[in-house]
Amino acid sequence: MMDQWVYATTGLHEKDFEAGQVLVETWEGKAEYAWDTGIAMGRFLEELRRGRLVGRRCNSCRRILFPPRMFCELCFRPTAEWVTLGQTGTVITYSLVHVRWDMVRLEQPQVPAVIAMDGAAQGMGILHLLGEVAPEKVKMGMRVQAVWKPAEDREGSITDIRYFKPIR
Amino acid sequence: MNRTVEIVGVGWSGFRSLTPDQSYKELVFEAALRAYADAGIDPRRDVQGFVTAAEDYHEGTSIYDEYTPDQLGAAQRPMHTIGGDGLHALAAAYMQIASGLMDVVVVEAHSKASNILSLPHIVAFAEDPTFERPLALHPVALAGLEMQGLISLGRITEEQCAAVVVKNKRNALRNPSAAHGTEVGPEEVLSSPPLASPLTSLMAAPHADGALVFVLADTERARTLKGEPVRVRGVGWATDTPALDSRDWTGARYARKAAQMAYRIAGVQTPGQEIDFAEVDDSFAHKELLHLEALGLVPSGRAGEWTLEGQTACSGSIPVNVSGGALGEGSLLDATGLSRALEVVLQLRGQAGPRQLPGVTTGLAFAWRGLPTAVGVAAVLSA
Amino acid sequence: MTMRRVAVVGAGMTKFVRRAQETGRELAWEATSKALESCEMGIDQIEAVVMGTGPDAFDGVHMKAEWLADGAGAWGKPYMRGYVGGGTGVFSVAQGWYHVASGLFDTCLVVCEEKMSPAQPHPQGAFLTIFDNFIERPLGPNLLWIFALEMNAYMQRYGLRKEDIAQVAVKNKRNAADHPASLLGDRDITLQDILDSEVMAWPVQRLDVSPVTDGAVAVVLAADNVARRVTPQPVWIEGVGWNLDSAYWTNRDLSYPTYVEEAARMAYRMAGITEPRQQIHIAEPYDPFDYKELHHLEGLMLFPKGKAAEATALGITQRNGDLPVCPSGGLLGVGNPIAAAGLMKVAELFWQLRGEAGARQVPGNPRRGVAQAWGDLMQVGTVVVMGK
Amino acid sequence: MAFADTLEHPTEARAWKGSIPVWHRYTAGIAGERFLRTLQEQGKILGARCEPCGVTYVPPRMYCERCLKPLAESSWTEVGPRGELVSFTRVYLDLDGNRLETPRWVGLVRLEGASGVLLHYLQAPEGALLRSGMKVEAVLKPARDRRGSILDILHWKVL
Repeated sequence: MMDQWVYATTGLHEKDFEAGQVLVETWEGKAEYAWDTGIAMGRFLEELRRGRLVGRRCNSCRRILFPPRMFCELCFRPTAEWVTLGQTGTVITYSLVHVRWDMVRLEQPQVPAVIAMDGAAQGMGILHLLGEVAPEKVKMGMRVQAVWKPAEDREGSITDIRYFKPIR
Repeated sequence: MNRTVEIVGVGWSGFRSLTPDQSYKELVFEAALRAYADAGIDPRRDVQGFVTAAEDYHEGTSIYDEYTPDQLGAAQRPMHTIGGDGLHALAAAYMQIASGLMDVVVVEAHSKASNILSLPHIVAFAEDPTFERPLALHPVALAGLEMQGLISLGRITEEQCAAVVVKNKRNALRNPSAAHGTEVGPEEVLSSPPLASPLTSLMAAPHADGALVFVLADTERARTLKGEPVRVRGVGWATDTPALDSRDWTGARYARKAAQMAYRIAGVQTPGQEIDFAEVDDSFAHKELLHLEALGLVPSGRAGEWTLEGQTACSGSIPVNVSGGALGEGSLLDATGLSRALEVVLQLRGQAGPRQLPGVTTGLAFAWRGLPTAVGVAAVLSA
Repeated sequence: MTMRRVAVVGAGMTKFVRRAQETGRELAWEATSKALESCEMGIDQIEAVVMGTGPDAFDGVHMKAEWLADGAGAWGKPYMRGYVGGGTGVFSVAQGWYHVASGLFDTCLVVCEEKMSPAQPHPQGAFLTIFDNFIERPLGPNLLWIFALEMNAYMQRYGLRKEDIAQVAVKNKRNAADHPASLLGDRDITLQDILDSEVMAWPVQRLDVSPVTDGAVAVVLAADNVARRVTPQPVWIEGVGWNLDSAYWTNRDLSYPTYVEEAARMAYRMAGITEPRQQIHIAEPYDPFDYKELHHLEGLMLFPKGKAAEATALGITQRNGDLPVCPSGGLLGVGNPIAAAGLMKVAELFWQLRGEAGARQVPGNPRRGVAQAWGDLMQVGTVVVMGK
Repeated sequence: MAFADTLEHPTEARAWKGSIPVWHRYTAGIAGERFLRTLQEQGKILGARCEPCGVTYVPPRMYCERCLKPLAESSWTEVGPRGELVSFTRVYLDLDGNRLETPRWVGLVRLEGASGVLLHYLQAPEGALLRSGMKVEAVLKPARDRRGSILDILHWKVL
């Protein structure tokens, strides 16, 4: 039987650490980066500063790719041109999130969603948050629009869009 | 062995100290487009598998392999990452083809070293957390210790190391894809700022950004492609030990073992005679000397002398790092091994331009995995 | 062309624990030595080693496979790390397979290790940076988001309720009670326990999720001629498949794992499987979350799209059902040391097909099984078909 | 370049900053725990001997990396504290890559009874010429300051 091929590994409890029962070393080294945004993301972020969402058209499959990239991953060729998309879209899926990444509970749930943008090829969404909506009112297929930070506060970041809110 | 394997296309981009005009995806796409044009293939139609070599902390992304497929044309295809050197990835592709599972496999590796703001911390993060990291040393200390150990044994001298730097940086001047070629004299190398004595800053390869893509195919399939095939006669890879206490500090066991395997598969019995030229890891100048001996290309204890005599120069009996090596091109992190292999391919095809070696038919590419490892990969390529 | 036959001839593992005192290297050694012992092989008989291990941010060692090498028996050997996120554990067997099938090696040791507990302040921190660095990370996402988004898309598409899905967690945690390595086996757990557990990211609740775990697993692969000398009961690797979808996950239909189907098709083609539901007798699909088991059973074409929950409700996937699914107890029950959990599934098939699974033994002399793992941004499928 | 639209001016190039914001807590392991506890409590440096392979590992391990057999506690043996300097270097950079005000010596030492080397700081007398083969000794922190860490060894002292 397989039981004999299981090693009796030593399990510890958090209290073993707290009580100093076990020796530890810690490391808080730096892992810091400055990633080149390059062409597609550089332009995308710059357009966000201007309050616009842009995609890239592939001349081969005719899709408008969003988030934009300089190549079409299906046709494997460079994309051809910039296309300005609308400010509205549709919720493809969402969640009501009650915990932070370290499992600490949030007072108010966050509502992340994948939003397919109008003007992009079908189903081409991005990840963002929903706002100005009671969590229990969120539905699949809900129509939403971007809510921007004031122009002077924008910095060329995805957070220049504060969130998406339902279109009433 | 069931099948033989060829490199049927190569493409590269970048090879500069900074590449602020392209994201890593754009850099890789450009290299891929060139490799596919070189091989005359459509990646969406003609390729069964894709392999990337990458490390999370070089990218600043956990589970970096998520981001590998799109810029290679590999979305919805069998693709996987190797946590290793680009030559490990090449060996993986080689096995996939040799097994009969696939006919055409693409290999990619890249560096955006310029995007890493805390590289020494990250290299130190590869050390043992209990016995090595608490000392909080810049990891270059390990290179200094190795170099001093070899000097103490009388195996190499500082002057010989300086000669490696002079040669490789000069070679790089004739390589348009080398970011760090220059004219420098041995005195300047020795008097450049020390990093970890006796290692000076000019003896350590600087970094560069770049991407490389290789297309591999089995020999039969290669015949139907337009590319100029170069045979992968043998691959070999080996790990010594991660432990500092029990590793071989003076003989590069990882290089010896990797080469033995590659030579066995390639049927190479006297490497010094059968290998016409070599591209070997020179991340630190002394490593080129250490590796040349471990790879059996130079008699034991003679690598330094041979370098001073010019035998490893372009005109010598065993030209080494004609491309400029990592000292001349810049270290490309996980892509370094493929940059060594790229030069071997170009030389064997007669496409090396002003640095073309006459009449070469067999070359060796060898990569070391970098600090703090004792890991090596070798590939024997023939025209 | 005909390909070389490769078999699994030995397997071993550590107990799965929440926090191991052992270092990662020691965990790797514990599993490796057990695997070698199980087939009475010495490390000198191993020609190559494959390491599967997940994000370096868990163990807290850059290039961690290099650091794990000696524990995995790689001293002086060809040693290579494959990496496809959560799909790594099952992929590592495909990688070991091509090591041997290439003809370069007659034997290959496959070791998977994961020590998640070093990552602070919580192992989930390792997942903060799996998202796109430019346009997703600034939103502060965490791993639960993508699972919840996918689970919701799946439930919505097929009109599934939480209780349809939670029964998977009940089954697997109960199955795991019979696994000597398990962290979370619970014979008495009920559907209500799952449904009453705290909501983390709707529709994901705490007991829908597999636990953070430390552990390692190792298997020994051998070519036909060697395998028959080592054991009278080799378990053959009949098919391997893997497939990676686009990183642009917000552009994809999340309700169906196409990448799993593609990986399964590749493995089934190699194994000569044309009717998976008939020809496969045990399945170990990847179950880090309960809905994932259902999702993956559909991707593996063992049940029609949207129908795996129904099959589960009918008891078909129970250990004594018509198609036992996760008889090991899966990740939900045995634990989820990411890469090691995937390889645990392969080890389970090995033991089940040899009749060595003890209290977990599936009745009816099963002859063929499939193991599958998944990973990345809901993106990669890895599949291994094994038979005796 | 492969693309029709490219950056035209360096002012258009941009970099986005980020990090991997986790820290780590490591156990010393089964062998490491025993090694460091002995160092802390008894001031002794232990090695583990694999007799068949003829190797004594320092720090000790649970297993021999060559034959992969377990190294029983009975195979553990005291090594050092004296040993031989195998190699040494003076490090000029800190972990951020900046020049250290006082470059730091480190040494690889083969302790008496050990097969391999152990890395630690090296206290080199000013002006002394270091060479491989010199006799050195491990200097430990006073017992009360030791906490079960490799840093319970202060440095190697040249004898």
